[in-house]
Amino acid sequence: MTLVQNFEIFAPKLIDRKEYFSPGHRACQGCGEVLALRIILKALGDDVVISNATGCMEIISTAYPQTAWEVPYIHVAFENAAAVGSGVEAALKALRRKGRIPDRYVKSVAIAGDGGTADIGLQALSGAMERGHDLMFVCLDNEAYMNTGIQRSSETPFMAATTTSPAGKEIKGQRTGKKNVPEIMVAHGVPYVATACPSYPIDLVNKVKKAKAVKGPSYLHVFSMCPTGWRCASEITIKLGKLVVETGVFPLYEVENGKYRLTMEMPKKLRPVEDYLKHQGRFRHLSDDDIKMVQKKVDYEIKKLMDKVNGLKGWDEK
Amino acid sequence: MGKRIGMEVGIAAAEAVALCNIDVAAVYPITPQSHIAEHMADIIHDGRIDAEFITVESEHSSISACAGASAAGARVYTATSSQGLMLMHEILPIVSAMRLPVVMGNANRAISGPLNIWNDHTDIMPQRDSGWICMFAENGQEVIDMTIQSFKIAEHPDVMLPIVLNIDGFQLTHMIEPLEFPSQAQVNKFLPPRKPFVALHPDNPISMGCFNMPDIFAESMKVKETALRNSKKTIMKIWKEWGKMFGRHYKPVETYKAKGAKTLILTMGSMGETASVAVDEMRKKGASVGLVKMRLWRPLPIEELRATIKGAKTLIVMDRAISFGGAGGPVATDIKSYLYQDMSRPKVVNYIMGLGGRDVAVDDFIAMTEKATKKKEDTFEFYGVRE
Amino acid sequence: MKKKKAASKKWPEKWQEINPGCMVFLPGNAAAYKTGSWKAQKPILDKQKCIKCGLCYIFCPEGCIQEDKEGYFIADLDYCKGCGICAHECWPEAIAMEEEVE
Amino acid sequence: MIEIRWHGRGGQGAVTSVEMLAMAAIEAGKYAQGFPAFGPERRGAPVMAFNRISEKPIKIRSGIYRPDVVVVLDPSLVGLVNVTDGLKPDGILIVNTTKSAEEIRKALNFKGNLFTVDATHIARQELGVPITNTTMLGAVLKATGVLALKDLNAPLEERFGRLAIKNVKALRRAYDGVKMAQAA
Repeated sequence: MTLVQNFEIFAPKLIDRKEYFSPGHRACQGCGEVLALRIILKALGDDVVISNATGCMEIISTAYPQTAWEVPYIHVAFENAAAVGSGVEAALKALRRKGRIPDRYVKSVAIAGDGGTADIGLQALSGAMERGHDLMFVCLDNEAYMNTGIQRSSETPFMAATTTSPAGKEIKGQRTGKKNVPEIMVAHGVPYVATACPSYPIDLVNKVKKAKAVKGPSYLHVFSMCPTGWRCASEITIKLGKLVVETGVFPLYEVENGKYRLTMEMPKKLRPVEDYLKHQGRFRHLSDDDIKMVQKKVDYEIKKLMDKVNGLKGWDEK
Repeated sequence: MGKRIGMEVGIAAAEAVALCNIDVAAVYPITPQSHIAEHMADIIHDGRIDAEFITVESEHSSISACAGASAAGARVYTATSSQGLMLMHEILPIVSAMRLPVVMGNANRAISGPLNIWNDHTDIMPQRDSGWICMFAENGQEVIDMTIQSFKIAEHPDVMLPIVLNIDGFQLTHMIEPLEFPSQAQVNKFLPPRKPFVALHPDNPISMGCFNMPDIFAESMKVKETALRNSKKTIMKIWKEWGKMFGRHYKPVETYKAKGAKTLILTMGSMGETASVAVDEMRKKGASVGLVKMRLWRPLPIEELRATIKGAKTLIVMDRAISFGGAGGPVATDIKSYLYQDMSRPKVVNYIMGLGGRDVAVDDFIAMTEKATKKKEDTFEFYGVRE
Repeated sequence: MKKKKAASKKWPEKWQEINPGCMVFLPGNAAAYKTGSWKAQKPILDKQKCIKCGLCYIFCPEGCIQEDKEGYFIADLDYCKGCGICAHECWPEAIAMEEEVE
Repeated sequence: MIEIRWHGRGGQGAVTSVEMLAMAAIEAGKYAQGFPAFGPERRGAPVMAFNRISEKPIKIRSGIYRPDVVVVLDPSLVGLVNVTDGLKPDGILIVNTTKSAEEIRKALNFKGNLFTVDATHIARQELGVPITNTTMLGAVLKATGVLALKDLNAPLEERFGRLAIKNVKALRRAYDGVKMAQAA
């Protein structure tokens, strides 16, 4: 066993042991979203204020008079996490300048699900990013409206069955692919945009730290496995998160000042999508031909991404 | 006291906010509020006050940003009108339930459809049940005074509620008139920097906006209702303090020649002044007419109203809004339900008038009053609609 | 039933006892709610096989696996919901899931 | 109380006129209102704006229907807009025009007090642009006597800064040059 391998094996021990999200929360067994949240909060540390959108993470953590949050937290509504986070950021900035709060840097972080980010929350997100707030926005993407009973969102993948995109006789699940919010964020000129997955905790921690360090807007799109909504066993959560990356269905990359870069966990040779799809009830209705269509779509998206990785220069590069 | 100067009331509203040394303003422009938004930007961009100006992408985000900023301990201001207020609607009851002090100027304007940018009260009435303290200004001076008072009321530890100050669109916002400003030193004395009860900060990691299960929601609503109802005491205390300092006295219900009058006209907002001219004219001809002007709409100052209208034969309620398919105008409906049990209650004649910028002149008040005194029973009807 | 009773004891009894704005002043007080009763199976650690890598600690959605004095990572069964992630991810196969019995 | 109605075109500064006049009146210790006709009119469209000036506090907040004074900023509005609508019989009409009083009377079928001045010419010479709003203020002061010339200095300076001097000069020329034609 080499030293490097050793480091990788014991790396989890190096992640901050302090918990910022208490047990006793009411997430489903094997919830990948709350796992992502737990790791993100560890990477963020103490000096943050969280603005959370309505959704699973809010509902499972804040049944009055109890809270699972050990960092300052505010929830207002579904579609406005970015706007609330903007207000928090502006207030912290003004009050610090005026000497009314302690003179130290506190990061405003907004967290929303895929609905609160890509659908109903997109306008507020766009506004906050365009205005250049010192705001880190995290999308915890579990690919449907899980909180209300697994209805499709614009982040639901191609052909996946949800309660509003059912696997019918005529229409087999979701008819479109995922809305590319990271690319939308890059188009806003956001200096740090990244995708991540809690199955790769070290990578996730590093990306959170990078996003937090930006003195301006930053955006993290975090794949959040949902055994309940995807109809699969709770113990395979982490495995699914690895398979989604290894098949290229959800590639991990970051975009720094316009420069796309695949992150190290992205394998050179991708596994077939079937390896990922076959574990999930939401794809159970897919025929071999359907799987081929999904594979084609994934290949197409990967090509688009690779063109950007290989062809695009950073905004500040000559 | 300061010198009288000529200034547009919308600009004066922004100047009053500046005197309050706010920390954050989040404003989205809309006619006829836009002069407030523009002048707010001028003040902050010129560095006249040390504040953050958030040029939000919608009113939904302006009120959301205000909620976040207020939760973080800032003194916050926003202003809107009509469709903007309607877009905020979803967030308004959350802000009051979370007990976040926010001061909002609302340049009253009709709500669509059809689209109409002119003055009436149809925008604020759908927000009636949102748990905000809701006041009406009658003239430019009151806009200045009540804006400053609002911060003190909203942030008071016994209140901790958002306030919407209604400023009739165009009729007030675009009017140049004589105004007096208190000095910065006077405002500083009246309104020290905000000391929040708690604020979002890592030094005290609280959670705000927690949800309620069915076994606790009703209790939460009782808390909110009680807070709003009890706010009247603090409001009146702060108005008293203002009166002592500045010599201009404010009451939840203002009256003009109302004592002993057989017929009373009830108004809210800027039309009160025009109505008072009508009262003078009718008095000259010997009519027993007086005027009741409601400054506080929520919490409804029912005790004061009862005391004021006691003994009157006819109460004419001027509603610049309508509850479609309901019991009439929102103001009349509320008042009637309170008077229902009173043995000697006046006959209530409710006019729906002044909608969508339709001018209400002195002659109109006289015509309505003459018509109303002849009525035998409670009625509700449109006034001035062509037939 | 047991779970519900334990939780309901914490509710404010009267409306006057509710904090303004339903704010919660005690960070992480959700820990008073023991989710251990949700599980149908529980993780059993074989210390012989455990290499103390901490993988189970980082992948636990509950955050209920913490290092003990000897360096082993132990699940707090008061909170463990029995999802089985730790057992599934433990590549030295030191964790096994065992049915809960009354 | 004196009520004034201004007629102009969008972009010609009728609103600025009422603003200057109201501010000057208030500065001089009087009570005053200045407000636009609240419309969506864009640049070029005929617009109106209003003033009330009084020795006592003004309570009335409705529109002005029976003005004491009507001011026409743009010559082309004569005959196009019913500028004398509601003007009191003893009221004053002040028109920016190159035409004679007789021609205006005929065009408007107007028999009351009429004042004319070629404000466009003055504005072109003094300000370099045919914007007559401040220039016409001079004619209004002369025709109505509602304020003294010097009362306008402060608000003009506040509004126009360095350019105030030019505006004051234009205003003074209109004050001196406005011609009165007694009621027929």
